[in-house]
Amino acid sequence: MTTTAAPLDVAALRADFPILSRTVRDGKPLVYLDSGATSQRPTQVLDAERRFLETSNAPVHRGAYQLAEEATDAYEYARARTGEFVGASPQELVFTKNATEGVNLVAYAMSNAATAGPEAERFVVGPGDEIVVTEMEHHANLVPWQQVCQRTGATLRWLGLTEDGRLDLSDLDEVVNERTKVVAFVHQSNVLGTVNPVEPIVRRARQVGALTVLDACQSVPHGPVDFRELGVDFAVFAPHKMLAPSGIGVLYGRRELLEAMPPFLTGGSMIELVTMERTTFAPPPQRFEAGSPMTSQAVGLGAAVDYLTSVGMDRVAAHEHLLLEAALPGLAGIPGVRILGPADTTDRGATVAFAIDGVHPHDAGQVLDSLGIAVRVGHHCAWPLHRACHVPASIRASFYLYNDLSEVDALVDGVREAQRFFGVA
Amino acid sequence: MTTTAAPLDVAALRADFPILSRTVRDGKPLVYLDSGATSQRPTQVLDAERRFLETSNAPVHRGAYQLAEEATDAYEYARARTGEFVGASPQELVFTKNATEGVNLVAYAMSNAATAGPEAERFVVGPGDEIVVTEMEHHANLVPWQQVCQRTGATLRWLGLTEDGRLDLSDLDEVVNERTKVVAFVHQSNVLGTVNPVEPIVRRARQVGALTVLDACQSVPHGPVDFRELGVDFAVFAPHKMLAPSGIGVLYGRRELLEAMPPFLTGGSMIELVTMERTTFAPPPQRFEAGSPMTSQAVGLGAAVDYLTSVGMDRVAAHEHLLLEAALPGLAGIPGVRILGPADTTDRGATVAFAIDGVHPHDAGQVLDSLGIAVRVGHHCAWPLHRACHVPASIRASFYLYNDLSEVDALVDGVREAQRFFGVA
Amino acid sequence: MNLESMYQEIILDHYKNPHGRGLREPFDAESFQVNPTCGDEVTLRVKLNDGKVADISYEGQGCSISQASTSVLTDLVVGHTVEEAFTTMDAFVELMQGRGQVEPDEDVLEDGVAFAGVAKYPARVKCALLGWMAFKDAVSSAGANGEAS
Amino acid sequence: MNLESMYQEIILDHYKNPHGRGLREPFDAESFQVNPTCGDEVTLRVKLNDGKVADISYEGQGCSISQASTSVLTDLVVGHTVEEAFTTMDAFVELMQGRGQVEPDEDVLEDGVAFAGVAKYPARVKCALLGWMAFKDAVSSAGANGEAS
Ligand SMILES: Cc1ncc(COP(=O)(O)O)c(C=O)c1O
Ligand SMILES: Cc1ncc(COP(=O)(O)O)c(C=O)c1O
Repeated sequence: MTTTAAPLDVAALRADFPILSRTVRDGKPLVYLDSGATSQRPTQVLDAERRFLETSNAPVHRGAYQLAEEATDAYEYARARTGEFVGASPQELVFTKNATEGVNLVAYAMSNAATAGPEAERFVVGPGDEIVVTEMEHHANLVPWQQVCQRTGATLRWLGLTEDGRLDLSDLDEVVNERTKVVAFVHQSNVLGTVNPVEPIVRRARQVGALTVLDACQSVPHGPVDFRELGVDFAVFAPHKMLAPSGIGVLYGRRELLEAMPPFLTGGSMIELVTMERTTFAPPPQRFEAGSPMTSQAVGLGAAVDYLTSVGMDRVAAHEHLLLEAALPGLAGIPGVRILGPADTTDRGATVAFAIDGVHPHDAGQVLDSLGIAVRVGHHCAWPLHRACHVPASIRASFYLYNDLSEVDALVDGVREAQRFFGVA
Repeated sequence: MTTTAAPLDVAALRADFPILSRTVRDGKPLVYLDSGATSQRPTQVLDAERRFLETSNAPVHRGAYQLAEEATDAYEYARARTGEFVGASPQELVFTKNATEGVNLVAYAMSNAATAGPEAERFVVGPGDEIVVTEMEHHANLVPWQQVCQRTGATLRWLGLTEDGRLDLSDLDEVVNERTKVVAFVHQSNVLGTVNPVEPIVRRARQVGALTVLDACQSVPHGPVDFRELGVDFAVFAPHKMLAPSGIGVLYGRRELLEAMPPFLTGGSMIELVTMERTTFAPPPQRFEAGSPMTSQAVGLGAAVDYLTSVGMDRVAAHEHLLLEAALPGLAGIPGVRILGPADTTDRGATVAFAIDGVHPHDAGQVLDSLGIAVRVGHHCAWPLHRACHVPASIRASFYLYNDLSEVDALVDGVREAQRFFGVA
Repeated sequence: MNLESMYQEIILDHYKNPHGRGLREPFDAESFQVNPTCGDEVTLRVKLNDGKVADISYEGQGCSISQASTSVLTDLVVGHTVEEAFTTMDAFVELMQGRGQVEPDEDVLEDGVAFAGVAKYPARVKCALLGWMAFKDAVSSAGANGEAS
Repeated sequence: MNLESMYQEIILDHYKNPHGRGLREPFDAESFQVNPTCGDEVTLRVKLNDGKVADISYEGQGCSISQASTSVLTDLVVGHTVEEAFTTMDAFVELMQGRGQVEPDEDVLEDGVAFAGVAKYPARVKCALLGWMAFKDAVSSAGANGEAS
């Protein structure tokens, strides 16, 4: 965590986000604390997408006329910029519709490998093989692996949690073993905020020859991330959580793996030769981008990367750490509030989930909403994690670069108001 | 084809499309004749998407605060409007990333059915079963079925073409038989313009208990289409070809089928109950919409449907027919030009693919591009069709509601210029 | 926003002192329902007798809205014929899906009219209907089970 | 746009009168390459001799650019060592991928300099490189085949 970076001028930055100046529920200023679900978009991103659509919109990689050249350039520029942002070469980035599709792409490539010829053999999984996840996964990095197991007969195993909401690595060497084919794990938990240590997991996976899949949905938007440096085989992240449009996701795959991997979605633009009898496929990343792509969305992603880069990811991380250092004690200091996840701020992102004794999360969320505060309530697509924490659901506040300390205060006050309203304080 | 509708005021309508007033290649006015690949977007659609992002952007179906309510409403309104547009109830429409994903969704549901439990049994295919396509399919409605066959051991068969570029139904009863599980076919060919008769194919498929999948990518944008009336089981179409954003596709499925079908992509938002061991799934359409959806893109689709509805699909069809009636004889009248597809204008959309003796399509396209005319050259993702037509590639002009007769003339003149430039006229 | 318009006294009373809570024997059918977005759940049993709802018993976890509406449900349907219960249910569902545009009939819905404010919050409608969906499901299973009495 | 800047006389000449066209024996390796967007294809054979490119023969279908560049290829590499040929290829690839910003060296590329204009049209670069990719692939197979001579 770099804390030496110059602090963000949040007020200036907020002016880039039109939605942040709106009011809700009879004139309450919007306090948007659900960026972990989806972020807001700055004018720069909206403008880039619109400019593209008003001047260069055309089919990508298919047309030979000027608009099509421009569109293709814009699309591939976005890929290249995004690659630089996360330490990947353009050929290693596949555009999907969301991060969820990215995980499914790898999962299906593995269950398709059985019938995809000798090149794909290293991806085959079956009875006796094991796939390892963790108990803190988002459903997006859990259910697709359950499904691979169901399709192929492989077995799902998982790493558990410690009492303080971190990954329990004490049995890493047992859970990840010679039978393990894949280790899929989250970089930063979307509920606990926990930042997981990538290095020991990657090291162990390599020892046993297992592939690693990193769910970087909650890390890439919030600080510097370099996939090559992390040494993972695959990673996914979600542009809509980092100021970019919805409708696009990113899958990173090490080049030699993508090259050997069988396709997932098939159709136009991903082929090499097609006859009625048989089809061969293009090299990656095209092989994995069937059909008309999310063109203007990629352009928007490029603009979001430019925006974040110009702010500086170190500074984003430092700013969010500042908010965390206020929010964590602020909430933990309220009697009857229980924080899910680490109580200290080391290796922890600015996402704080909590439960309030005697107030159901839905009801607490309603009180916060009435005050203009948008938080998420429920299990946040991490149901097993909540079960492991012995709560059915929680309230989650997730901060981003456009949030400020006054919003932390508003949250803390709002929680007290919820307690008051339901007569538990 | 309704020809009594009031003609379109194309000049007024073009003012809604900012890109159409740009110039290319040293000041040539843009003549955009590649709407078959992707259409341009009117200001109304761009504004609707932007307004949503500046006021109501939030996670859909996950949040309980005001923004999230608004976002969910906007997303579901778009589904309902789109349903009305194509004769479907909202629960019968699944938003995918493109039409290609829609076909893959059905194809994968079928190969997943084997391990998905008793409810899914009717979708199981395997050795001895047959899947029927046609020789005029876009790769999007061919390759996924080849892949199902590869995964399951089923056999792919197909209906061929007649000399004049229509579907050869003479052996329909033989090709579609008791072994047939699926008949997947295109409504309007993206190369030949041919509009296929849906009724006899659906009738035969029902006789033998096969499911029908209609590729409506080139029909829904260009005239009134009602899936319920057509009686197909599934259909896909591509919003970006009908004035809407890229990054979204639509799959239609009859309710009882979607209800029985196993999921495809898995992850957040499509679940019912999740434990580490096992997951159950939500009812359709949510079951098929894993992960964060293409929210603003759906809003844009709703606006495109509103736009097209206010123009009137009858009038769109009539206008395009007018263009076809000029383009077809105009091009066919040039010595050395050979039209692919029907020579007459009955049951034929305003897409005209052709070859020029002695001028390769790429070279012809380059000449047209130098004149500002954007056409597609190549096999247009229909390689087997081109093989059946005995040409390696073709030039394709595809018209839409914003094209006018002067653009037909420009095309015809441009083709002559290409012949002159390459010394074949 | 007026928080009190959603959380009427009646709702908070039912929440704090739910009627008929607890799982009881005998019963003809049981239904488990869950709200997939928040994990709220209810297990609900019905005992039918001679075409009438003889007893409803339930257990579950959830927000004030889901708990209170299940409590109100028991008041509204126990002792009534299945047909009457379904009429009441239809009225309640219509009210909840009415986006605040439907005028509730107090003669039919009694304490249920207190949920009119909830109908303005679409994300909470599922909460209010959770117990009712369980009731519907259980009754239909009980029917299928041949209404053992 | 200046059509003539792409379609230089030299290109049109090679297109109309391609050098070395036709498939010949003997050969050490053959490569089939296709441009997936337009279906253009080339089948190209190389015969190596003593580290030199002894012959190139080819057949295919394609646009003027792909046909002419394959014709120019034969002029540029036949009779040269594989190493020289690869140096020439690198220069040609650099020119084509240079977006019109690379100044071609006529000493190295000879007639190949005529393709400088094509480099401004990214969609056509693949056409210009089709034959060269086949050449590269065939030579590497010939190497793998142990350069039978
Ligand atoms: C007939 C037809 N089918 C399928 C597709 C694929 O649509 P998309 O690329 O949006 O997935 C297209 C267009 O590319 C098409 O014209
Ligand atoms: C940790 C994590 N993984 C995966 C996802 C899924 O991302 P998406 O919904 O964009 O597919 C999310 C967000 O929803 C997330 O927070």
